[in-house]
Order: sequence, then C-alpha cells, then structure tokens
Amino acid sequence: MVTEKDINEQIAWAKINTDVLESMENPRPAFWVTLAVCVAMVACAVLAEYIQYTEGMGTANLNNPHMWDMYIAAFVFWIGMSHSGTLLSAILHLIHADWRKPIYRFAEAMTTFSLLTAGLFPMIHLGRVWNLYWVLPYVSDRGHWPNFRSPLVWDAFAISTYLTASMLFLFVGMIPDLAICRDNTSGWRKKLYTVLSLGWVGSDRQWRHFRKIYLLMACFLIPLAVSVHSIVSADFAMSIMPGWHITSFPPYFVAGALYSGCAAIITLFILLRYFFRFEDYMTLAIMEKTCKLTFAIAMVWTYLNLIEFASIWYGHDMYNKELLIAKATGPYAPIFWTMIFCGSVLPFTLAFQKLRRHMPTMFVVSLFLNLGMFFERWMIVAPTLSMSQEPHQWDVMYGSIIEWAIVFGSFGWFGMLFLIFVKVFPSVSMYEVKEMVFHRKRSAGEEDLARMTDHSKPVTQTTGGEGA
Amino acid sequence: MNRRNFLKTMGWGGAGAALTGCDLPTTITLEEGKEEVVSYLMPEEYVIPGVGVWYASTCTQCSAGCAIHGRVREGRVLKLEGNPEASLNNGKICMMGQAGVQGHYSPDRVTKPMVRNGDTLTETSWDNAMALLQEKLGAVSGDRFAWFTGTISGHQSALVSNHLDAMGSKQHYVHEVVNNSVSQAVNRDMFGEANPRVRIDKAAMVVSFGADFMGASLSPVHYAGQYAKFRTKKERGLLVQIESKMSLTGGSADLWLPIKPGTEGVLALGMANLLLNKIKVSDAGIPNGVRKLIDEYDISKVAKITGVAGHRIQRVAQLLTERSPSLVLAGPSVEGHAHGYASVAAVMMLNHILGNVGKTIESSGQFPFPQLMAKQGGTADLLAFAEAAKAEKLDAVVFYGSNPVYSAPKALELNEAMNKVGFKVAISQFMDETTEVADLVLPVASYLEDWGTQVPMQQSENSAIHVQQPLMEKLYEDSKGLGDILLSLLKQRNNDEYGKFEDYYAYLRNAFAAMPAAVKNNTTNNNEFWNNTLQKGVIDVASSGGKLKSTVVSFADPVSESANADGLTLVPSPRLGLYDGRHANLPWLQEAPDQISKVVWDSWAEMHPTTAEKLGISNLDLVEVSSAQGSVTLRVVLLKSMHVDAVAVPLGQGHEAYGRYAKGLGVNPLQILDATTDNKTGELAMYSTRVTVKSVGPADSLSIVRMGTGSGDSQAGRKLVATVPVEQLRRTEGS
Amino acid sequence: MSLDNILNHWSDYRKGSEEGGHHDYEHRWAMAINLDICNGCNACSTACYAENNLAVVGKERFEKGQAMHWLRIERYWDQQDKDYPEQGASFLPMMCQHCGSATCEPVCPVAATYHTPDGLNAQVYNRCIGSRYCSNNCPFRVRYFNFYSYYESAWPEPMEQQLNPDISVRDKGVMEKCTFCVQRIRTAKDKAKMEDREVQDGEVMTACAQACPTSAIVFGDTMDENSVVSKLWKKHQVERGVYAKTKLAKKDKDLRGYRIFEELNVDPSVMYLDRVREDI
Amino acid sequence: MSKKRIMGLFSDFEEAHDAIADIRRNAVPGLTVDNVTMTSPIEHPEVEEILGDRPVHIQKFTLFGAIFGVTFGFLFLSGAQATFLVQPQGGKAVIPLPSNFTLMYEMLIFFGVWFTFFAFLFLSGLLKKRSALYSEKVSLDQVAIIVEIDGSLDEPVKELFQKHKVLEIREEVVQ
Repeated sequence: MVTEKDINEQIAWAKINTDVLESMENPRPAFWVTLAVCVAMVACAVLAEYIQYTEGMGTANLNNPHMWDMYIAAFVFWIGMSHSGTLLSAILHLIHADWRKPIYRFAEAMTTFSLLTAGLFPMIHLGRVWNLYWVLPYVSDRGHWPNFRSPLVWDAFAISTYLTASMLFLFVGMIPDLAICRDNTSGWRKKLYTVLSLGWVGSDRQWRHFRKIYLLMACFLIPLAVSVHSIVSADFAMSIMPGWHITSFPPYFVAGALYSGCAAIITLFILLRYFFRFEDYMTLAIMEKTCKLTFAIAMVWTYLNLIEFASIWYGHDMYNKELLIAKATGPYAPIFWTMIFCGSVLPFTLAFQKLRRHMPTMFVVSLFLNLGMFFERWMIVAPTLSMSQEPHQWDVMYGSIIEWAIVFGSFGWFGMLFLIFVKVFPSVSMYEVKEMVFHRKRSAGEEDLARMTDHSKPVTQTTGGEGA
Repeated sequence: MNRRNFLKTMGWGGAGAALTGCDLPTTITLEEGKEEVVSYLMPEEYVIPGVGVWYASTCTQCSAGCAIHGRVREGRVLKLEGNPEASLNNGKICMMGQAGVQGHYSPDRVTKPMVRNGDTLTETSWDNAMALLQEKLGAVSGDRFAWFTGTISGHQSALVSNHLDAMGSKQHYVHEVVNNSVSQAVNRDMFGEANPRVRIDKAAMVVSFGADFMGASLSPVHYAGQYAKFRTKKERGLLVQIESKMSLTGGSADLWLPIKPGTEGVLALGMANLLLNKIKVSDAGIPNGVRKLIDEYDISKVAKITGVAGHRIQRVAQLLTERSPSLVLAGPSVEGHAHGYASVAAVMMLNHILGNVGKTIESSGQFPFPQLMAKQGGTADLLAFAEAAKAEKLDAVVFYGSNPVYSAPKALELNEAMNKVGFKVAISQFMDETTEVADLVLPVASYLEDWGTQVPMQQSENSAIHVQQPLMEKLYEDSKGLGDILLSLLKQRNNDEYGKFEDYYAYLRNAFAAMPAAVKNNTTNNNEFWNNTLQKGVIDVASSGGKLKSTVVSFADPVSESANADGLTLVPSPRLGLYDGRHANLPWLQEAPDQISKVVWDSWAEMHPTTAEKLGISNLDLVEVSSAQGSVTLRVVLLKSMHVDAVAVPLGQGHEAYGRYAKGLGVNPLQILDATTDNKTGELAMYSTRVTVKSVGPADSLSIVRMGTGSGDSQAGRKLVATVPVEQLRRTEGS
Repeated sequence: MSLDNILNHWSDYRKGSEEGGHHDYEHRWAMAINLDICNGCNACSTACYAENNLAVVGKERFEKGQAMHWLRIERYWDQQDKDYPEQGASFLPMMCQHCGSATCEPVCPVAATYHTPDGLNAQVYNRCIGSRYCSNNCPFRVRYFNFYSYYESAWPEPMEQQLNPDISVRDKGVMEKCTFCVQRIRTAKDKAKMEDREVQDGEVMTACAQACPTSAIVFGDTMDENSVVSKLWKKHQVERGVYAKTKLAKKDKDLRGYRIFEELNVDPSVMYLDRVREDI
Repeated sequence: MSKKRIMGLFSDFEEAHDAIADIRRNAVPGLTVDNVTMTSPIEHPEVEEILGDRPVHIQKFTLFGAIFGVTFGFLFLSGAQATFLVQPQGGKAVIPLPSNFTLMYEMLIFFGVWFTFFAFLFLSGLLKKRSALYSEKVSLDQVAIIVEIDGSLDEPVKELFQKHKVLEIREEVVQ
C-alpha cells in the first residue's frame, strides 16, 4: 500500500505564498454567507443579553436550585474547545510531527477565539457583571482581596494566563508569516502587517531566538493547558455536590477538552479547506491523521467516563449513585444517552478510512461529536443542581429562549471572530509549509523524486528550494 | 339617663354588671386623643428616630382576638408580634396575624366614601355619605333594617347592638364560614356552655374528629400553645386525628385515620359501643334512645360504614380508657352535614362517657360583660339573610367584616337577593365582592389605625379584654374607624346619649372610666389605668366560676344519607393562611405554601391517588369538579392524605374582586355547595356536597416534574426529619 | 510588615476547622428546633417575610423556583408504601444553617460571604457579584438569589412603608439568605454594650423563634453555657465541630438531637430534635 | 574609511551555504563569519551551523520569570490573605496551601511566558527599523547573505557571491 503523502513536496514556494495570500482576499461566497449568519446570531444574543441584563438572571429560567445552567456548560465547552488548538500544536511541535504545520495556525486561532468566547460567559452569567473586576486581585484602600480559595478566582488566574500565553504563542508563530504579508500587500493591510511583524527580516539571529521561544512557549503551554482545564474542573470538583465532587474530573475534563477541540478542528478544517480552496495544504492525509487522533482521544474520554461511572457505582455514595441512575433514567435521560451516543459511539465512524475521507460525512460527524460534548458539559452542570443532597429542592429545569439565544449567539460570536481572523491573517502557516516541503523533499531524496513528480506535476515553474 | 342605660351605652351592660361601678370622670381631656403632625426635628419624647418602639394592640385578622405588639418606627408600624402579656396567645401570633401589616398597607384599600351611581360607584365626601345615610336609614325602621357582620366583639359589638336597638331592629346577621355553631349548640345542650374551655394541654390523649384546632379554628395560636404543652409534658400527649382530608393539625397526629366523609358520628357511636359494652365503662346519664343507638353500632358495622379498620377503632377506644384524662373534639367536617348535630353529639358524648367534662373540658366561667362578648357567626344567618332579602323584607343593610356575596353558595341565589335589598351600606377596607354591589361604601380604617376592644371567643384561664389602639396615623385621611362610624350612626338616632362623645376614642376613655372598679384593681386614677391598659394591651377580667353539667342529649342516628351515592364528597377545607378567603389579598399569605399540599397562589383539588387512578386522572391534571350547583375547573394534586371517597378544594381563592392579589386566582368551592342544612340547627351543611371529578386536560406542569426515583415529597433516604418511637423519647427524656 | 505578620502567625494562619480554625468567636448563635412540636403552620416563614423585607415574587416566578423564602417549611411524607400517611406529615423548617465550616464560604470569588465573630455566616450584599457559586455548593439549598429587581413589583405603594429600615432591600443580582436576624442581634449587642453588660439569653429572638406558636424554635448563644440553646445542645449531646470524634462523642444514640447532613462535615449551627410518634 | 554592507540574494540554499562556508574558510581576508548575517524564508538550522556558535539567552529570562512568578505569587497571596482576616474561610486555614499552590503554578507560567516573550523581543533584534538591505524575496524563497565590511573588501565579496550564483547584489554604506 502506498503511503499517501501529507503534502506534495513539489509545490512551489511561490504558489504557497500566492495561495495563502489569495485566500485572505478572495474566499468562496460561502464564507460571506457563513459570516453573515454568525453576525445575525450575535445580534440575537446581544438582544437577549440586553433583556437579561436589564431584567435580571431570572429571564434565563435560572432558579433555586439551578443557579447555574447552560451558561456555565457553554463556558466549559468553549474552554474545552480551546484546548486542542494550542495543546496539539505544542505537543506536535515538541514531538516534531510536522503534519501539524498546515493546520496549526487556525487551530491556535480557534483556541484564542474560543477562549474569548468562553470569557464572555462568566460575564453573561454574573448577577452583577458591572462588578466583575472584584474578582481580580488589586490593591484597594479597603483592604479587600478576592477570595483566593475560590475556584472561580483560580479560573480568573488560569484563564487570563492561558489567554495570554496562547495568544502570544499564536502571535509569535505568526510573525514570519506577517512579514510575508507585509511584503506582499498594500494599503491598510500593509500598515497592519508592518506593525505586527515587528520588523521581522528572517535573519539568522531572529530565527535562532524564534526557535527557542517557540520551544519554550510550547513547553509552558502543555502544562498550562492541562492545568487550565483541571482548574475549570475544580469549579465542580472542589464543591461537595454529588456528581461534581469527583476525583477523576481533572483528567476527564482535559480529555473532554481535547476531544471537543479535535472535533472542532475537523469542522474548521473542512470549512477552511472549502472556503479558501486549501485542498493542497489541508490534505486528506492530514485529515486522516487528525481523525485518528480524535478517535484515540474519544476512546480516552469514553474510558474516563466509564471510570467515573464505575467509581460512583462501586463507591456506594448514596447521593452520587442516585444521581447517576437519575441521569440515565430520569427526565434528562434523552440528553444523557445522546451524549453517550455522540461521544462514544459516533467516533467509530472515524475508524473507517472511507468515511474519514468523505468530507461531508466528517463535517456532520464532527458537529455531532461537539454536540455530544456540549451535552456532556450540560450533564455535568445541571443534573447535580437538579438533584443534590436536599430532596425538597429537587427540580427539573430547561433554559429559556433567552438562554438559548445567548448560547447560540456564542457560536456566532466565535464564528465571527474566527472568520474575520482567517480573512485578515494567513490561516495556513506559509513559512512552515515551506519548511515542511523543504525538509520532506530533502529526506525523500532524489531517487524518489521522479516517481513523485509523476503523480503530481508542479503547477508553476519552480523557482526555489531546488537544492542539489 | 339611668345607670342601667348608661352601662349599656358604655358596653358594660348585662348580667355581670353587678360589679361595683365608678363615677363618670368630671373632666375628659379630649385633646389627648387628637392626632398631631410632629416634626422629627422635635420628636415626641418617646419617638427616637431609628429606634423601634413596641406598642400593644389586638389582632383582628381572624376572630380569635390575639393580643399583639406592633413595632413602630418613625411613625410607621413595621412588624407585629404576639403580646406576651396575654395568656391567650402568650406572645405568639400565627401567619395571618403576621401578615396584618400587609392588609393595613395594602395598595388596594378603599380610600374615599363611594356612592352608587347607576352601575358604578363614585367617590363622595363623608358629609354627603352621612347625609345619605341619615336620609336612607331615617326612612327605615324596625326589622326592615339589619346589620350583617362577621363575628364581632367588644365595644364595637355593643355599639352595633345599640344601633340596632336605636333603629328598633333585631336583625343582626352574623356570618362566618369558619365556625363552630353546631358544636356550640351541642355543647350548650350537653354541657350548658356554648364554648367551654378546651384543655388540650391537660389531656393525656386527644381524639380529634376533624377539629383542626391549630389550623383554621376559633383560636389557632391559643391551641397551638396548648398543643406544645400537651406534647412536651412528661408523659407526651397522644393525638389521634380522624378526618377525610388531612388538616394542618392532622399533619401532627400520631395516628391519622382517614374516614369516609360524614360518618364520624357513626365512628363515635362505635367507640361508645366498645367503651360501654366491651370495656364496660359506665353508661350513666345516657338516654335510652341513645343507648339503643349505640348498641346498634357494633364494631364490624362501624368499620364497614366508616372505612376505618376495626382494630384501629378498638385500639383507640382502649387507649382512651388507659390515657386519662382524654379529650374528644369535633370539628367542622363533623358538623357540616344534615346530621351534623347528631354527629357532633355522638362525638361529644364520648367526653361524657370518658369523664372528661370538668377535667379537659372546663367551664369558661361567666364573663362579666356579656354585652362585649363575641357575637359568633355561623352560616344559618346567611341563609336567613338570603331568605329575608329574597322576600324583600330588608330595606337597608349595613355590611361589615363579612363578604357574603363571595361566600354564599350559588344555590342561595344571593346575588338576586342582594338586588332586592333597598339600600346596602358596606363599611369596608377593600373592594370585595360585597362592597362592589353596595350602594354606599364607607372606607374603614385598618385595625392598626383604629381604637377598639376585643373579647376573645376562646378564653384562656384568665379571661381578658384585649385593647386595640392605633399603632400609627391613618394612611388615608378619608377613612374612619369602625367605632367612629358607629358613633356617627348612633348620633343620627340618639344624639342625647352619644352626642357628647366627640369620637370613638372619647367614647372608649369614658367607657374605661366607667369600668367597674373591681376590674381596674380598684384604682381610681382613670388616666393611670388607661395608660397602663394601653401599655399592657390586656385587661384581665375574672370570669366568675361556672360549672359544667355533663349530660348526653338525645340525638338522631348520625347516618350519612348520601353515603352510597355516586361520586365523591367535596371537602371545602379552610386553610390557616387564606382562611375563608378574607386574606386572599395579602401577598405574604398567597405566597406561603399550603401546609399540606405546598401549593401557592392558586386553588387545587386534593385527591387520593387511588381515586384518581379510577377516574383516569393523573397528578396536576386540570380537572372539573361538578356538583348539582355548578362546577369549578382547577389543577389536581394527588396526595395520600385524603380519604378515597373525598375530594378537597380549599377555601380562599376564586375572588372576582378584592384587589390585585386576590382577583382572578383559583376557584371558590363555596359557590358549588348544595344548600343542604343541618337538620337541627339550620346551619349550612358545608361538608356534604357530592361532586363528580373528571379530567379535562393536562396542566402545564413542567416546574413540578421531579428527577429520578424520588420526589420532593420523600426524604429520599436522607435523615432530614427522622421519626423516633415514643418509647425512645420516654427512655432518654422522660421521667 | 506583611511578611512579619505571616511568619509570626504562621501556625495560626494554618489552622483549619479541625483545630478550631482562626476565629476568636464572641458569640456562636445557634438554634434548636424541636420537630416534635413543629406543626408546619408557616408562622415563622411569614414572620421572616415581615422582618427581613423578603420580596413576594408572585405565582409564575414562584413556580419557576425563584421564590425568596429564607425560611421554608419542607413537608415530607414518610411511610410512602402505605395507603395513607398514618403518622401525619413530617415538617421541617429549613433556613440557613450558619455552618461553622460553611461550604458556601470558600467558593465565593469575592469574599461576599464570610464568617463573623458571632459565628454567623454573613452575606455582604454590597460585595456580592452574583456568581451564585455559594448556592450551588450549599447542601441545604437555602440561598436565594435576586433573579429580578423584585422590589419593583413586591411593594406597590404604600406597601413599601412596611419595609424594615434596619436592613436593606436587595436589588437584582445579589444572593441573600437567612441572617439569624442579624439586625436584632446587632440591636441587642449595642444595647448591652451601652449598658456595659453581656447580652442576656433570650434578649435576642429571631423573628421565626419569636413567632413560633408552639415555641419549637429556640435561639441563643452556644458560647453562653447557661443559655437554653446550650443546655439543649448539651442535653442531646450534639457538639460543634466537624470530626468524627465529636460525632462519636454522642454517647446515647437514642437522644433526639442531630444536625442535618452531619456526614458532610459542614458543622451546622442548627440542631433539630427528632419528631416523635407513638405507634398505635 | 567607510563601512559597507553588502547583501547577496541566493535562490539555491546549498550555494548560500557554501558561500558562507567559504567566508568561514577565510576566502575573503579580513572578513570573518562574525560579520555575516543570513536571512532566510524558513528556519535553516543546517545553514545556520556554518555561521558558528551564536548563543541564545532567552531561557535564562524564562527561568528568572518562572522563579519570580512562584516567589512573588506565594508572597503576594499569603500577604493578601494574612491582612484580610475577614475573608471567608469555611473551615479552611487563613493561608491555604493547596489553593495558593494552584495559583502559584499559574503565576509561574504567566510570568515565565511574559519574560520569555520580552526577552525574545529584546534579544532577537526585533522592533527595529528594517535596513534598506532587505529583499522581499527573502520572505518568499531566497536566501540573503549580508556582510558588513570595510569598503576595501567590496570586490572580493562580490566575487565570492558571484562564484556561488548570486542572483542579485545590493549594498549600502554605513557611517
């Protein structure tokens, strides 16, 4: 069996530049339609939030005991989504898996924007959002500090650190590409890229430092990403509520985060491939690798789910056990089983090569994987509140239209930011694709060259990279 | 004016007035009663801005007449609490009492006198209103004039009577939905007193046939206090509650026995049978006819009729003899049948058999001022009123403290009857259903703005008059105190005697000055006595000792005539809270969940799940409850605290008027009651209406769905409220 | 200065509730509720509305679970397998338990709920930002959130005149809960201080304890050994603290005193006495 | 004598590599490899090797940042906690180590990342005005070798470049 190549090494460097720069100017019309839909969703959410802001949180159907609901589920969802981008990029960088190169840029952008989306939810959900800054540790003349014991404060620390670090990681990795953009554009774009490329010229000194900082950042990001989602899980695990106070939550959350992030990468992969005609870069081979990775993570998630159920089942903690049974058999059972189906059964489609290579199928599957992951977050947040220690306050609650509008709107918000980003910034790392092509070609050796050129002819005259 | 007349004017008239009197004070400083606007820059000595001061007064939220303290700060009354000086309620008040401030501050109060102008009521001035009254009442005399009130006591009651006398009428209709009129009749016949003093605290065992003494009863706080003693004394008292719908009191029973509605008398006879024939208690004093009746009801027959298991009856009867003294009580669900009198008599007879009279049922003594004693209402007067009005025998009626248009069953056709009353005056605080059809509406001050005296119906060991004083200035200048209105009315008829009192305050001061010295601890300083009284809120008056007889009257067979008819028996249960509907306009009470069903802001039908299953009804369905008189549609709540043959629809909701909080909520079960009456007393048989129930659709019930296997009704295996057997208590805390 | 402070008090600052924590309590207010004489009549709850400016939310919001009843009466049916509840209903007045190791406290991000030297679990409305985490972590679910600006509709004129000026009316976005009538405690403490004496037992009565027609609720200071509450706690061998040893110290297992969810180690300040029923 | 900078653009990376190798072998007397800068469109570790050992110091800043983050974190948190005794404790200690450790961990990374980033900006010579000797082709696919020389070495350098198939030569005079 012939191993399919991740990328055609014969691709001309100039074509790489042209293709990527072109994408920023001239996407398919579907791009604009998607962007318009996203903006409309944001508009709905803004309206809903206005109502909620002026009238109160009750408009979201929140109540005692459901003080938290989809806002927090969405918060965890978006935080989780943010994980794959940076974490995968960093890990794959460390282990020199160079197939990450064409896709890591948008994955990291996804990280940043899902963090920016996630960051909205603590605000949306806060009763008195105008006092949000009280969570931050600043010196006040009244001697007030936030409560450093609170996992919510940990969240504030962790998320701001993660947002900073992942944005810097994205930015640093983009500097050489920004220089390319600077050199090939005019007008406002030129001004923007000139400022952002920070005077990058590609000198050996810059490259050496670049290599170092990229490595160091990657080293920081891996433990950071793990800690961030562990801390998000601490919002639940540090409580004493059944279904929340679970030891396996940190790894479970991290696995779930990677899972939903990978699924989102597949979704965006397919979208960008279509919008920007990136078939030469976002190849099926890379798609397959991403799918295999997603499948592996799906199985880890499934395993951790089973571990959680088993430890609850054999732990014989009354509150936890009755909650687990209620999740599977009570009013929320349809959601529970959808979660199990989408999270543990559906990923088996990723195990089949035929399906993996069929973009429409993968697009739908990846959306359903994330639907399952959204339900997973909701199944963590809501049922515990529905059914905690105090039976008098047991209740069942579903969100109001306001809550739904805001949660839907968050997808619009994310989509809007993401689409604007990929329109303004190169969504495929040009310099790294060049590196990839360069190194692969070298290692492939000349003897293979002839065979390879047979099967995909260079499209344009190759002007560079023809080292002997 | 002779002395006798004088005493009558002043409310001290009647049999007990032989107490030594005292002279009318020579000078009355009316100035003291004047309300002045005081600037807080120069506050009165006793007003400290920022500090609340407690003043004594009396609660009129129900007719129990508990003494209260009101916290007044910056001229506003903020919070009511029980007055610890009063042995009746010992510093406690119930939820209705707590919510009194809400009635006072209600946004829906009538603020101006109103006069009928075609279909609408238009605002008018007091002068015009009084002129109209002068004109209308001047044209009426004799029994064509009537007062229609709720239970009323104290000097206000005396003045109502005096006004009737001045009008030459004897028609005082006193109407209360929550009453014990049938029991009063039985008590009078068997023990010689209508309201003997009930001593739950002294009893070792209480068997209550539907007597919700801690709920909607004559004096819930007083009985709750007794109950606490009953439960916490060395030998913990034992409570058996027998009823068709679990009442608040039933919720606290050691043994709650559901009984087929209307068969309580039979059960009592069955117990008597056991006591006399099995346990061989003496049958002295039981008339032959009754004895024969008792013998007819052997245990198996009784068990079959009542649906109460034979061994339960036996056990209760056995315990009744072991735990002495015991106390057997009958409540409204026993009274409310055509054979109500017979049933209550059968129940109360157990007290005679068990020798409880004199031990746990005591004489309440001779209250020295009968004129002030509560005129207790029932439903017979409502029927009488409806009949008289329909026959166009009434030209002018003054309504106060009762809402007959709301609480009369449709069968009485009261709406039409009201149209036939020539001139209807409503002295009212709110636009309730009756006030809405009145020709003249007089806005009355709230009880927290008004003077008055109240004499509790059920007195504790120390009989007392509870004094009601304003806790703040009137919120609405154009409202008038009840006493002031009464005085104005009396002045129109008899200015000689009443003209000298500028207002009701002056009248009361005079009255207190004229109070027999013995009651005043022989003080001669009337100002001091007045001040002390206001401070204390309570005047102890010794009731001269009375003695109860213990006899058994003859009564008919208390058999339920409809026991085998189709359908279910409707239990129109009153609630502590909305009571008979008079508190439906108090949001705190609307928002306080019903103690048993936990429903708020609505009506509901309460049924046993088994019954519902048979009828194809599931929990929270919308059901239609129909009697021969009409139907109501409401949500159903399935609870096992119901007898399978009964469906309860609580009182209180279904107002078509009565302000923003009451209007349009729920249904009024009183409307669909049959007009059956008790054979003996003529009281409305409220608990005997047969109804059919059918589901008319599922209700929107999303917010009540519960998760998992448990529900909010179950403790789901937690230890929230654990129940321990009494033996354990005896071992650890007993003697 | 701060470093000195840390170093000098290190061992103090490292004490958790196992060692009694870092509190110098002046009082430890507590309750004892005798469920045997509680008849579930709701007087306490209504008194609480009157005393604490609790908003009435109306039918729709109540059904949504957005009510503000700081003190609610829970009604349970035991003996669910029987045809009829022959031992009546089980009533449980449930309010904030003012836990010594309150789980709501450590999770508040802005320190809006904290423990006072009076042993109260205080809620600082002004500081609250409405994250609602405290309520989520309260096993008793006794924290109530202002989901709306309830005051706008709860007190139409002139009803607002009834509001207790000793405490505030809360606006939307703020968590609130039973305070053990802290305004009454404050008043009593001020008075005692002015008269240069200790607060006497019985001087502070919460609105619910005051109202209870059967006097089922007893309120007082457990640090005052002669208070009724102290004596009741002692009599029923219920001790403060979170460790099993304090629980095992209960020699007579048949004594009726217990605290709800004792196994969660939150050290509630409300002791309940079992309901008693005579089985006949 | 004025100094000069000469830039040669190469399309063939191997030739560029060889050109530098020649300089290293002293092909142009007076020009050492220290005066050579190479700019390239991609990272070229193997070409850079020939430039000799040019150390990178970012990691030291990273280490410092991390240590600072942890120490500052602990002192800051404990200091705040020790002066804020009304803080809610819920039975926990005033200075609770587990939560402080969690936050210190975050602060370690936070400061580590920022220190690294600023060190990068500072040490890699970014944030400077680009010299005129920059070809946009470098961002596409060509390698540039820039040498800083005395004016006299002009010719030998150009020759060397030419020898290695230079595509274009540009120069500028440095004061």
